[in-house]
Amino acid sequence: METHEQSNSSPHGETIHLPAPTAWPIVMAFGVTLIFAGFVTNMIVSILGAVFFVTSAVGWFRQVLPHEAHEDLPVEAHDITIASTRTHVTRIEISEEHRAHLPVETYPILSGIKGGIAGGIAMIFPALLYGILSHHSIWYPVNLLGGAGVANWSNPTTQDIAAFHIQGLIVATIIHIATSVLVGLLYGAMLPMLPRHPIVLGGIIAPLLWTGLLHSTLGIINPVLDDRIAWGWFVVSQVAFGMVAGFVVARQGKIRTGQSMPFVLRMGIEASGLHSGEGEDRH
Amino acid sequence: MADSTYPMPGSLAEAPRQRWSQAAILEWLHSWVTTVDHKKLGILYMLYSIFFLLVGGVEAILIRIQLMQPNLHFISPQVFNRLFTMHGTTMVFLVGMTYIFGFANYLIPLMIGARDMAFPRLNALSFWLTFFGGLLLYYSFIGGGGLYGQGNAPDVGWWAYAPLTSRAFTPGHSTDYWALSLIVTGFGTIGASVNVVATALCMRCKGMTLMRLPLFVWLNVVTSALALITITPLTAAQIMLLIDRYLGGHFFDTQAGGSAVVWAHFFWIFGHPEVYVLVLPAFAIANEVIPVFSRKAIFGYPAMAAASVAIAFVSLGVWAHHMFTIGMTSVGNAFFVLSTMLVGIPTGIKIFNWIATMWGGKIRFATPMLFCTGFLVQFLLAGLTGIMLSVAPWDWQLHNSYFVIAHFHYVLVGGIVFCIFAGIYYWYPKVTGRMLSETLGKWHFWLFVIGFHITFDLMHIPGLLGMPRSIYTYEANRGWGTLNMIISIGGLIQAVAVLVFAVNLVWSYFKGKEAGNDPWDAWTLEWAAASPPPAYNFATDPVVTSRRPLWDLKHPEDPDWKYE
Amino acid sequence: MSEGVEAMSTIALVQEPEHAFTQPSKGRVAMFCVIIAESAIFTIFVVAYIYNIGKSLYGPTPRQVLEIPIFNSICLLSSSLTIWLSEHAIERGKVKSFGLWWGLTFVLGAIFLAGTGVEWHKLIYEDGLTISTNLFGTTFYSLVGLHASHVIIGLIALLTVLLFTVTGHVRQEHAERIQILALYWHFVDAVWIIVFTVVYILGR
Amino acid sequence: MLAKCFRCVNCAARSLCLLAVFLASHALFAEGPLSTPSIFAPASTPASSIYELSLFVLAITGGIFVTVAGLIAYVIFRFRQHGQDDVSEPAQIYGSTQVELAWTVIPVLIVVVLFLTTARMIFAIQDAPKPKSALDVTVVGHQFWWEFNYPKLGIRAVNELHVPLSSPQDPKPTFLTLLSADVMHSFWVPQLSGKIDLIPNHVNNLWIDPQHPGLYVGQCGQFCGVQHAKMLLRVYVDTPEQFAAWVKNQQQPAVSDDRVAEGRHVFETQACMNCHTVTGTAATGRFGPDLTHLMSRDTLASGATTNTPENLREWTRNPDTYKPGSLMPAMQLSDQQLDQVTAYLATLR
Repeated sequence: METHEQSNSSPHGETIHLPAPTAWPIVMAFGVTLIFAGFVTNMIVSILGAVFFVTSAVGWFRQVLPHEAHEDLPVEAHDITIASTRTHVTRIEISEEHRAHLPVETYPILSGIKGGIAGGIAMIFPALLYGILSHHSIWYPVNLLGGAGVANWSNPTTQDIAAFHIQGLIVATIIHIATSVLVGLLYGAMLPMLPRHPIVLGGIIAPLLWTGLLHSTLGIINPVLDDRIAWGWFVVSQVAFGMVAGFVVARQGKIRTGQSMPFVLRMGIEASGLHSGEGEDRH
Repeated sequence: MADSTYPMPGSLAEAPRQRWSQAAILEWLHSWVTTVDHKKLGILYMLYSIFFLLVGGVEAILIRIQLMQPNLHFISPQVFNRLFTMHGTTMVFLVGMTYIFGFANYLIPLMIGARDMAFPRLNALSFWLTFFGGLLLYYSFIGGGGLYGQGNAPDVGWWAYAPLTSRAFTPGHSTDYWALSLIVTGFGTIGASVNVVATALCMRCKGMTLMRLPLFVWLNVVTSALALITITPLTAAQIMLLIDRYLGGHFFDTQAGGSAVVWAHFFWIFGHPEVYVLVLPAFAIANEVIPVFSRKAIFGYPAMAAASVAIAFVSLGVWAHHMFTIGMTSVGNAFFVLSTMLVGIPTGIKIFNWIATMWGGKIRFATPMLFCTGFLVQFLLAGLTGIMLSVAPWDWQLHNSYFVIAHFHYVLVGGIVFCIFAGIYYWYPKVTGRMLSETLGKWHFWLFVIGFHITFDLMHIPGLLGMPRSIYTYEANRGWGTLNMIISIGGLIQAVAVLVFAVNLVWSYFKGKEAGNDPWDAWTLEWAAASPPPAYNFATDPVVTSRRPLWDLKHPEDPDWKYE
Repeated sequence: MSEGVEAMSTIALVQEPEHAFTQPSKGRVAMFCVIIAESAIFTIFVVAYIYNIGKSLYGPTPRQVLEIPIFNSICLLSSSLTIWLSEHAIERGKVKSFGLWWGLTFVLGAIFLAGTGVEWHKLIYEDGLTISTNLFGTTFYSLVGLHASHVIIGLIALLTVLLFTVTGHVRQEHAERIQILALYWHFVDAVWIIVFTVVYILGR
Repeated sequence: MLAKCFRCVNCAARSLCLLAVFLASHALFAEGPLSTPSIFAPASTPASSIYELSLFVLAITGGIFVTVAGLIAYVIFRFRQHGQDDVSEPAQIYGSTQVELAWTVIPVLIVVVLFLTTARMIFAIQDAPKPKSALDVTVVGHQFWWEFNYPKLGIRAVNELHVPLSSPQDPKPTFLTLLSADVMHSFWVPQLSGKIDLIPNHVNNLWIDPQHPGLYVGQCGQFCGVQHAKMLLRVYVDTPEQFAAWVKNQQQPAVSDDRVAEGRHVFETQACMNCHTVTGTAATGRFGPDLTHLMSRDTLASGATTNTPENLREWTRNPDTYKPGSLMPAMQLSDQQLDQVTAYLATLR
């Protein structure tokens, strides 16, 4: 360990400009408070406060204009040693870049969204097929899903559900798109964390878990759907979603994470104080 | 090479101990009153905050004693109403709003390698405005009925719902004291916020880019920006209230077509983001303490910064979840349910990132870290009860019940106060040059944790059993008695803990272990200055190349900037 | 300087090739912060005004008593232009032309304020509308009054600078500060557009 | 040392257990009114819906708590520093977009589920259609007492709300319209429904369909001044016969009994009549409660004390005994006058 001697870095006699202490702020604050206090006590208090305020404003002004008052503080030389008792830094075994963001390679985030969209589209077919086979109406599954958002829908009949409702369609579409994209995103994000066979895991086991979870909670979330849902068909469409989403995600190649670039650059934001050349400087 | 010398000459030569002659005392006092040094102002803010923490604590204890048993007559209903109003107002405005600027003032210039804040005199003005505003509020105990009438403090609740605040229902001046003093402290807050933002954006040392700012500074900038947007609506609403009360205006005069609901909206447009104004600086402290005691860089720095900004943004659109019972349309209710639940997402990110920071580290449970760990668990619970309250139908039951009281004390005490304590234990050595006693610190922590949980865990239950807030007493047959008794005992334990803390503060100032400039082996710039730092902070302007400049110096073979 | 500093700066130079490390001007940042805070106040008052339009239980109504202050508004809005011209002048060091434009700005602002005074005088003494008459009175006087108070603060600041100009203390290097002050004036003008729209167009 | 940081987790867990115990005890054994107005012992459809929703939310948040607190616990145990002489820093990891993305999306999904459920429940309760058989009651909040108007029945009841029993076979829900005469109040009977505020110049609505007869207690849920605490609320759920009898009695004018003429005289010559109404007499004040059927009520002063002649006398003598700060002034009556007035009031059945 070595310690630098800093005999000449700040010799005695060197001074630093700092703003001079001043009483005007406290006088002004007191004045302002008195002005307000006068409303609840006596006008004279307010007037006194105003006097304080004006005096301090003038005094303050004269202190900063034309030149700010300052005092020169002598610099006392002192050595500051920056050291740690911890001399060794553990490294992650997997790579040289032991402090990298993990993992080094990943599926692009977009792949998750793409997978979600593809899966969402794939899921529609078994659902519609179910509607046609069981109730001869493609609107049946749509309305079942949308029923969660249709406000005034209590105890609908089967005919009701099989008919076309614009409100149901809109709500169902929103729910379907939102959840498909979100689940796809989650899927893409978690793929690298899963062990091998991402399609099997993501396509079959995850949908089964998901179905199980829904099975136990659907009665609360959407009772209409819960009453009428055909769980077999539901599982089929879930698996369709999972398989297609998994396939799409897995087909996308892995990319290196943008960890060598600063966040702001990755986001494409320019901010003051940011060096645009920084990315290239790092090796 | 494991250490190097940072070219920063340090502490002032120890001035010889002055004799406490009258002149010396006056001079000492004068130096504090006229100071524009950010460090001294930071200390003043903190002392002010701690003082009112004790005052508000005493008020809380009186409230708890009154509620220990049904139909007690320890204090009168009038006094009780004043106490809970003053307790809330004090804790939010005089403790919460000042601890923020205490830490921010002291630390931001040191962390970004600046000599002082951007506007040192404005800084002093801001503090003194807050100071006198607080005094004015407490003067109402003597002068609240008008100078010549009998005195009393405000008794309309810290939310001061109209039309209870109108002249017809609250004669006298107590409500005016409430509004006027908060307008004054509000000016102080605005000044201080402007200063924080300008300092962090314009006074950074060389190399301190925005993405290298310590997260503490980031969060304080977000806080201050949020404070700028949220404090002023309160000021505006209070001006309206005063117009009603003094000039015969009709903003909240329901007899003349005015609306009580509008006051509620205006108040909570301020009031909800205010919670985030208070809690983000607490996060800021956790963001510094947790990495240092886990010996790891913060996990996901950009996500942490982004989540803070996201919280601030979302928080501006959630205010009406305080008003689910006020009779909004079902669509309105649903909207505020959604926006409120959305806050949970960035907050969740933060909690996960803190856990990930600790994951794989070598965690040392010194007192600051103990408090931060407590904070993590309690904040998690507070967030979950927050989700329960965001569920509007359930909120129709829980609103204004003791469940809500428990929830927000979980946030304010379990979250924020724990972080304040963590921050004080962490930076006290920097401020005074001496360590706080670890033994007393551990006592403080354990007593406080136990007292906290006895009080606030159980406090959820009376709410579920139908006990509303702001009642000075309750019926014996309601079945709330035992619970309230235990809750009050927990409160007393917390009071003891805070006393231990106060003793620790004083004792360690004189007898504590010498700290040295870097007792925690930390990484941000303030630890490169002497303890306490000289008035000019750094003799030469530092230059940084990464988020953890001291790490780079301690591990020159393995610096951060290679990877950031 | 010391070894240490040199060692430091060489470390730094590996990282930081001669980049100019520029940061925004603190005055400008502060003024933007103030403007944001002020905007929030005005937002609340404007919302209160809009919410209470037509809610008065008794007269007089805006339609009966309000006249659209076109001349006033033209004065105030054109003062934004003149202050911009004066900013330009001082940036180039033309102190005289700066003083002229600046003075004109002050005059325009003062005319606006006087106009508001005349309007209020008429409302109070001829139409009998005061702040306590009805909801319209309450919201009108508080919103327009809030704006007027900002104009007054602006005028005081303008006047101070004008005095310094007359006594020859303003020079080119003060351009930055003057521009920051001008920002505030622009803000006051911009707010008037909103207040005008809300009070005299929407509210009538 | 090891157990230290766990204590807080434990405490929290314990509180959840306690909560669960309360929840279970009330939910399983409650059939009808309790003296403790627990929100977990619902007796009306809105309260039951909220109760079910709350269980669902508790399950989800409980799951989150167990997961995250488990993580925290694991981290605290697994990654503590062992020994002070450890001189190495752990591996430094800056973050992982992957992991962070995952723990952003999972909460989003939870939020979606919670929101859909909540929204459906809001609509179901708040926008429920009003059946023809519904009873209308207008509730007016006053500083520290309640006024209940039954517009179709021509009744003005005070402090004690009587509503008919409702059952799935014979639904008789009560639809409340809520107003305030002065400041904000809030109508809260936890076993029957969530609360809603009574606001001057702003009309609110609420409905209940109580399914077990009996007395349900609640109280004002919005701070409304000095005696907010004693603005208690009692809802009597009557069987159809009881309700019909009660309505019939309330519709009668005040009993006129010559034996208490002195008391009546005192009542009508003092300031009493400025605030109180007794139908069929000169007293038509509206500021205080209607006293026409005072003795049909179980309590005085909005539930502050029981309605016995002694309490009535004391309440008239000095209201601050039971309700310090209530708006009823002490009239400084002589003992004799007090006796007379009490005797008169005691006839108002």
